[in-house]
Amino acid sequence: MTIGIEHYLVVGAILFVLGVLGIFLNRKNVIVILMAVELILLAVNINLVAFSAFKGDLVGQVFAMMVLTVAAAEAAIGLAILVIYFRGRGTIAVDDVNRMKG
Amino acid sequence: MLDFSSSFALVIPELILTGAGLVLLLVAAWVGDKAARAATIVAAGTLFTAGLFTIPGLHFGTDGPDTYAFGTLLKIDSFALFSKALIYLAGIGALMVAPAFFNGPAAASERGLRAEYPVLVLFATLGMSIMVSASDFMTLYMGLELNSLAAYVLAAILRKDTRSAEAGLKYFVLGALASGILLYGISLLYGFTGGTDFASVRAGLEGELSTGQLFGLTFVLAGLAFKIAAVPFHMWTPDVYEGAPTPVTLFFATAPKVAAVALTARVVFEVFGGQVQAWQQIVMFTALASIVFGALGAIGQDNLKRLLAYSSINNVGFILLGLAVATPAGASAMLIYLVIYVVMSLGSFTALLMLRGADGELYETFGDIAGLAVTRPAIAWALLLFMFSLAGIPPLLGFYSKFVVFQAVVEADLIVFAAIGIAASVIGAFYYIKFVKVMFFDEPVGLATGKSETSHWVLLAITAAIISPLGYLMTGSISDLANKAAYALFLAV
Amino acid sequence: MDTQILIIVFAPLIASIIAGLGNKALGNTIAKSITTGGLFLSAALSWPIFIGFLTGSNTAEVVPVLQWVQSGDMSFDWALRVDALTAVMLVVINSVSALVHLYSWGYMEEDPDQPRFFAYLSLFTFAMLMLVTADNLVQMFFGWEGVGLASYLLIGFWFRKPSAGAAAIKAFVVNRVGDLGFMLGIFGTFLVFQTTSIPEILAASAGMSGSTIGFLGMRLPTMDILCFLLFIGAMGKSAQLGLHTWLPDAMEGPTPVSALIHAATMVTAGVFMVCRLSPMFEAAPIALMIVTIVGAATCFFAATIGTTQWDIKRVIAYSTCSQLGYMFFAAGIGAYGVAMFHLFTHAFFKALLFLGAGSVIHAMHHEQDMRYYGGLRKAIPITFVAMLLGTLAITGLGVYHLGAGFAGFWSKDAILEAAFARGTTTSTVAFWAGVTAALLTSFYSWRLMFLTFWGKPRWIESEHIQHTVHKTPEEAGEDTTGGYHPHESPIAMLIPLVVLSTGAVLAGQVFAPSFIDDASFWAGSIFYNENLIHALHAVPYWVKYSALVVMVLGFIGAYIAYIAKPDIPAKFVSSFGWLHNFVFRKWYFDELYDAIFVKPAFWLGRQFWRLGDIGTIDRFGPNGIAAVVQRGSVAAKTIQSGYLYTYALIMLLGLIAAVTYVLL
Amino acid sequence: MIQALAFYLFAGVVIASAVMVIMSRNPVHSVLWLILAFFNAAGLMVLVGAEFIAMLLVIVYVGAVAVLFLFVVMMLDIDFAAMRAGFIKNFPLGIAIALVLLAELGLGIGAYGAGGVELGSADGAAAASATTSNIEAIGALLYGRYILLFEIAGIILLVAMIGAIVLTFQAPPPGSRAQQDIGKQISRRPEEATQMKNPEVGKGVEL
Amino acid sequence: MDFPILTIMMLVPLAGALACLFAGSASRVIALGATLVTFVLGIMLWANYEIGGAQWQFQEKYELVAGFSYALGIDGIALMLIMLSVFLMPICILASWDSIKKRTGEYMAAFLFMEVLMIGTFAAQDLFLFYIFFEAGLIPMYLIIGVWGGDNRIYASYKFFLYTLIGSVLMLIAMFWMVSEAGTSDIPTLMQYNFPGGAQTWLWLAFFASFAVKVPMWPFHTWLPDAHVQAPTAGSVILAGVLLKLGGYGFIRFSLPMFPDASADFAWFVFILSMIAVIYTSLVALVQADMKKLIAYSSVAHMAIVTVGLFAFNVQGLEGAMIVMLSHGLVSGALFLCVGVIYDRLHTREIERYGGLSINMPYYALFFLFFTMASIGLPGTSGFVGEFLSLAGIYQTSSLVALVSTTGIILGAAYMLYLYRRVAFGDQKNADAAAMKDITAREWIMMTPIAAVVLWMGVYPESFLAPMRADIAALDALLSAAAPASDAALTGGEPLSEAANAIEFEGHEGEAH
Repeated sequence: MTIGIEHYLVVGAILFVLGVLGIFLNRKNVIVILMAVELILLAVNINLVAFSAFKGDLVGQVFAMMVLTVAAAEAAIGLAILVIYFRGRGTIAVDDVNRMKG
Repeated sequence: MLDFSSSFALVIPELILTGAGLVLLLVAAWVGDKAARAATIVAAGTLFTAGLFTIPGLHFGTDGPDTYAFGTLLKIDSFALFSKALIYLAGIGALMVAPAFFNGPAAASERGLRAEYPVLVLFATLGMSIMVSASDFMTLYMGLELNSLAAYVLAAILRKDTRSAEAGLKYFVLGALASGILLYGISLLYGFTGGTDFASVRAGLEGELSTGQLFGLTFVLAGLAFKIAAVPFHMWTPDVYEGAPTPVTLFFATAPKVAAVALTARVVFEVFGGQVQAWQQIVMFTALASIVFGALGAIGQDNLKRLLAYSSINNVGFILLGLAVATPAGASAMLIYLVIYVVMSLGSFTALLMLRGADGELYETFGDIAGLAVTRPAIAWALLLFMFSLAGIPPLLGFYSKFVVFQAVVEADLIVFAAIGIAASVIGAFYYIKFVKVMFFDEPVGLATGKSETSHWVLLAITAAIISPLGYLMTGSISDLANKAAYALFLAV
Repeated sequence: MDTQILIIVFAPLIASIIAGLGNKALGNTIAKSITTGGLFLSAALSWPIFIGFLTGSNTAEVVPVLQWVQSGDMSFDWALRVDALTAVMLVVINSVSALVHLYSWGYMEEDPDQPRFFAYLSLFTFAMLMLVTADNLVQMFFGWEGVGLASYLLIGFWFRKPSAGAAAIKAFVVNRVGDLGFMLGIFGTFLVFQTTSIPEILAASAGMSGSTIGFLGMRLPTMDILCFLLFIGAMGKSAQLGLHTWLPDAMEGPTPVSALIHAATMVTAGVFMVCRLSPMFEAAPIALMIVTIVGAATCFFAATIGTTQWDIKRVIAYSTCSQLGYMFFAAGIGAYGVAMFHLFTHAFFKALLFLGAGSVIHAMHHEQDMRYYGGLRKAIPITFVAMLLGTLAITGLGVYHLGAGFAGFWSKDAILEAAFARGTTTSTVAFWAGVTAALLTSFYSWRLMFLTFWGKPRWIESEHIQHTVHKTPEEAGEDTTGGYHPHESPIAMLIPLVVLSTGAVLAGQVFAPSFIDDASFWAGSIFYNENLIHALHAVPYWVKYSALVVMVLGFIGAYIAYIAKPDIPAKFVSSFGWLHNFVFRKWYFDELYDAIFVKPAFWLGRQFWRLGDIGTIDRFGPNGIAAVVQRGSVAAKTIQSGYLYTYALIMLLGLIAAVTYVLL
Repeated sequence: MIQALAFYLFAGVVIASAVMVIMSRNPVHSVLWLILAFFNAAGLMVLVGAEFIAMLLVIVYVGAVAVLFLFVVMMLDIDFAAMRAGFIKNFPLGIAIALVLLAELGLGIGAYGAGGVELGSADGAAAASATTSNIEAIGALLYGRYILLFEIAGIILLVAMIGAIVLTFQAPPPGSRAQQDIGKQISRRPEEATQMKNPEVGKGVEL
Repeated sequence: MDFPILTIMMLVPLAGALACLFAGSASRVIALGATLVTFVLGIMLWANYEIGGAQWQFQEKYELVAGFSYALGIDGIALMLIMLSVFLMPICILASWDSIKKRTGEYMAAFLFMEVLMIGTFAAQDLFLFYIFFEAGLIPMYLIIGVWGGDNRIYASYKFFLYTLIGSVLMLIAMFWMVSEAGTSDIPTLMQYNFPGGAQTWLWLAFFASFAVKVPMWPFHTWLPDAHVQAPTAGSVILAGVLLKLGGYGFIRFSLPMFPDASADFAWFVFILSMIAVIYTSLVALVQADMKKLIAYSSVAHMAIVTVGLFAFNVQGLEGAMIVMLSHGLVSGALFLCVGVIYDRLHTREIERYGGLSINMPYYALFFLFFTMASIGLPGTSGFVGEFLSLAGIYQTSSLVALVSTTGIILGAAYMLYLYRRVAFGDQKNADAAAMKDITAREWIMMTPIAAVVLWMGVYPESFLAPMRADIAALDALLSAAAPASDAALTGGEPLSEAANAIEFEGHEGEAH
């Protein structure tokens, strides 16, 4: 039994869906949502790396590096926003983030 | 190997922006917020200078020189330059209105202008600049993220204001989700075609599309749709527009929209151009849905910024309609629409910014602007122009934008879509005329009596003059440039 | 003759404009003088023309005035046509109008709005003259509508009275029903002949008989349908059965108006039209049959009602209606000259009767109910004599073998004889209807005379009189006059009475040979059926005397009922209540029309408005769409819940939808 | 075979820990699960021969990002006890939708039942070479062909930095001890900082 | 024509409008001056119009940027409608002289803008230029109703705006298609262009959507009563006087010449709607308690006569429809002025509040009566000429339609006279109404010219028909090929040698020779 590209893709897909689920099913707190975002990016990275490896070029891996970089930057900004939000509202429960609607 | 000298020559605007951004960053770090106003002015000047460098290339059209820079990462054709010029103009607008907003009398301690504001705007603009030039999915992604990250911060920049923070949070979370979707799509395209640069992806998409390719295409479009705020990826827009500080909202409503649309156009034509049937229906549906939902959502609004947010969704629908036509005429119409839309948005948000009380508080609901025609007639008349223009009533320039779009749609024999779209535009007219109704028909409440800054007046006057029928004088050159840009876009097709 | 006819026609118009716009600025006397002067001028100029035709020295002539409309093949101008038929009408109109103007000096003495009244009268005369001088159907229609307008204005002259306003509208609207037919007739005529010029149409008519034309999806004989449509117009204007309801109500107007418009001139326009278009009608046998039947029916129907009414003017109005019926059935059987002759004589004696009645009303302080008259013979002798002569004229007193009679004798007998002589089923029916009507005419005419001039005064019962003498009947006690002393009318009113009396006595005697027997007098201006005229003179004697016999019978009946045994009418009413009621309520026409036209129109209007416009069109149209949009807006706002997870969910759903779409 | 076992091990753990990331009640636990997921993902990458990326994943994510998360979680001082647990009420619907998406992805990408996956052609210019190591090849690409991206990445990080500072940095109130004027501090001379006093005996010094 | 008179005619009010915006109360004088100058220019235009000359005169054409061309030019039809507009405009300004007290400058500016747009609409020779002018009129009218209107002005202005907008946007789509098919947006060229049959149907429907709302035809008429009732007097005058004519003008300029086959196919559709309109709206008018509403409904009925005339496919119908439009523009405008006169005094449009006005306002009553009579088509007034020709035209196509449409003259008389009776006749029910003064000099100046023109048009319509004759003839020539079959066709018969009575009389025993 060989492990083909499809195996990696399926892992990527599962992670992706889990990440998405984490965003819209979660109402505990926003931090978990940020982590779910990281999961999505991880899924992408797995895809990219797998493709890169199975195709035999390195573009995917370079891309994965970029994604990693951006993911770090995103995490920083996301957490910064989260912090100021918490300072202002004293909560990070997802259910409370609805001052604006309609 | 890369020819850096020619590459750098092509990206002078970006270099200028980067340099100025870094310098201003240092100034901000060193001098602090005292330099904010000066930094803003410098930043605006920088954008203007950068804009000047786009002008020579605007006329290239299909005759321009080879325009790739940094290998195949960037493509500086007249389409990109057209979009950049527009983005810079919008950026200048966002910078012009900022000092007066943040330094309003009542707001001094709460929300003074930060020296980092112009820096962030510059970097966001840089990101957009890269986006519209992107010729590789990696460049695309990086430009997009550069822009997005700066935008998340800008949305939340009034950190004491919980609405601003909430706007930033929502924008961030959903933006991250969207970029995840986009990335996932890109990864599929990369895997199932020849690479990440547009040319190889396009080459890989020849013939019958495999499921993976189709998925990649769909995910990419969905990710881009978020940036454009097209239905059903528009949900963030009203909240973010409402929560963000108005100059930032103005910025969001204009520059990133241009960048995202231009980027999308480039992707669908240069990458998916051979597979029009695969995306045309989706884009068309999205366009019509945007028109309808934007209009429906706007009708019930009381907050003017929120209303304009829905209005932008509605307008994006028309822009996408031009895109969905998939002809050079459609692309050109889309660009013309963008130009006029940017002017209208600049104008209407500026007018909103000018509605301040004597002690500087902002007014942004319908109740506040009742009878504005009596208390602030100049603003009211300008808003009247903008609203009728947004509704597409001739002879205002907004009519021309719809005109070219629908002309392109009809010429492509998509008459049914044209009919649906134009009928839905009537729903849109409903809330635009409500605006006029409140300002002109209702009894004055006399709240917004504060004086307005000169910079605001200037911007209002310029945009109003353009939107008035006088604007038709420049439609000739605009459509000429738009045609060239559109043809440049279709060069690859 | 050119200038003459221009002056005749336009003098009243100019006078009317001056008096109307000058109004109070000019003052009563000047306004009255100008209009009356204008009319006498017209009358004076009309007689020579008429005499010219009588003597055969004048020939038909057209005086163009101004181009009117030129549209494609359709073209018609303002032009004045003078021929024998017109000449007859000119003298009738101008003479009666001039006299009525004069009469009104007295009758309207106390009215505050005299200039307006005289302006209207002159305006009417102008319109009537335009009608009779028309060279094309459209100008005729102009006059037709113009007299309608003047009639409307004059009926509504006392506009403060609600009944006057209502009567005015009724007159106009009912006439418009007729006009609908007239207009369609003109359209059809144009369609068939490609012209509206009367001479051209008449010339081409004979050639069209036997052809058919589409109408409302049916194929109908061309000339019959055209003539029928035109005849509907005539029915409206001449108050024929079905469209007659406005005429009695029109008595709301001042009495001189009734005399001029609703007796002598305007109402005869229909007869004039049929005669003017007689060659056309001659090509339309079915239409002629309809004309005969309608005429005969009206003649009988109106006469029955006349026998029961109490209002003196209404009696005369129904009498007018009935006499018009005579004219129509005369025309219907082809005796156009006879019809015109009756029109001519009728103008004199009917104007006389009305003006006489006006004089009575004037004397009785605007009381019009005959039940409150009585014994007026001595109080107003000149009026009495005039009325008596008028009654004799209308009832047609005359003896064939003496070769002498009042005006009505000559014309009405000729009609009856022609009807008999014509010999068809319809004409025979018309003959008998005419004879019956003559009986009734005699009865109600004498009834009017007896009630008004004979018997004891019953004046105190009248509210008008009570107001004048400030007494109630109880206070007056035995004195049924209430101490009221009627006075003879002023001289301005008496002169017309005298002049018209002369006409009523002599008009028949003098002009019968020309009108009935002389084809050269008409000179082709009407269809002249020589055979019929010959046959008319050859009818049996019993026919010739039938009118006289029924006249006498009517007189006797009236004498018995109102002089000899005054309790008979009450007995009749109590035993034949239903019949009396039926006739007294005018065969329930007003009630019927109210129930089937007026009320449903308002009801429908309300339904269309409330259920149609508001309840359906607006509700499901603009408001419905607005509501749908509103609902959509609420839904859109609901979806925009403000929660991150909703937004993410929607995005995901969009994604899935797109993915599913491309998969499929 | 070992490779397959390793794959299933890593894949299983990565998925399980991802589930725990989003299911766990305590955000601190979530972060820890996230770290585990990253480790195993790195393992997966090692399996396909992308050692450098795997390393980077561990260093960047585990070393920086996850710690940042932990840091923030702690800093925000959230009352975990009061934290509402559970999911939104239409949980089953959400799950169903996610499953649909997953099924579609699995069917589409994995191309199960429709033959094997056909990848696109490789980008020859960026081909992995047998003679150079993974890290070397990536380096060559990164600093050559993709130098622009590298620069942009730098700016992105800069923006992230600016953003984080702009948003979270709270200038201390004026006059507080944290209000430093660095220039002043640096340019301070001993003459300004010290004062020669010669106090008399028994008397204090007035500063 | 070297002197760009059409452009000047638009520039004068435009300059006036801009001046008014800043002039405050002096704007009345400016507006009056501007409209009068425009009117004088209009007279020059008419005087210089060469009857029987080129079909399109006073042409100006500049290729504008962006695919539009600024092409102006008029034929006789447009000339007449332009004259109507410039004639009514000074009267509107006068009508607003005292009654508009707030924001006078803006009000006058809105009216002057309106005038620019109306002239532009009638003079435009470019399809899109026409659309721009056509549609732009919504803005000033929306403001006029909304700012200076009655109590329920918001609803009315919204309804007016959105209703007309949705109608016209569909037309725009059709225009795009036409231009892309024919390769030009030049109206005269398009009038000669043969569009394929199948496409004509859709194009016709799209144009119909716009014009039917504008005319308005039943059942698209419900915006009109609301708009009229709420609009200020002068607004109603312009609305009824000119804006409704845009619909008719649209039919005659676009639908008929450009899509003759489709027009013929849909003729019966138009007829049916028109027939319903005549009866339905007339009956509705009968029961109205609000004067303006009544007149508004009567407008719908009158405009139905226009549509039957237009689709009669013959010269009489077309010319009649044009004259009805001109006449209705004058007469209903004047009737709204009449309502305005007493509204200014008593501030109510309730019919019941008035009565017996003939007593204290005799000259007012006279004018009101005159216009009432003109409205019901009394011969000698303009209304008759138009209705007569129009109905004569339709009779040649269908006697049924003619019959039903002609009932309009009965119902019209009924509701108008009923109105007049309740307002001018009867007793003075209301002390306030009884105390009202007769019309002032200003009101004389407003009404007399209209009355004069109504009479002129009624007695000598040639002045108005002559300029249009050649254009109508050209249109008729274009249409005649497509004309629907007439149901009134004549079949020949055997002509009788003698008259009816003469034949049957033969052999009667009374024969005496």
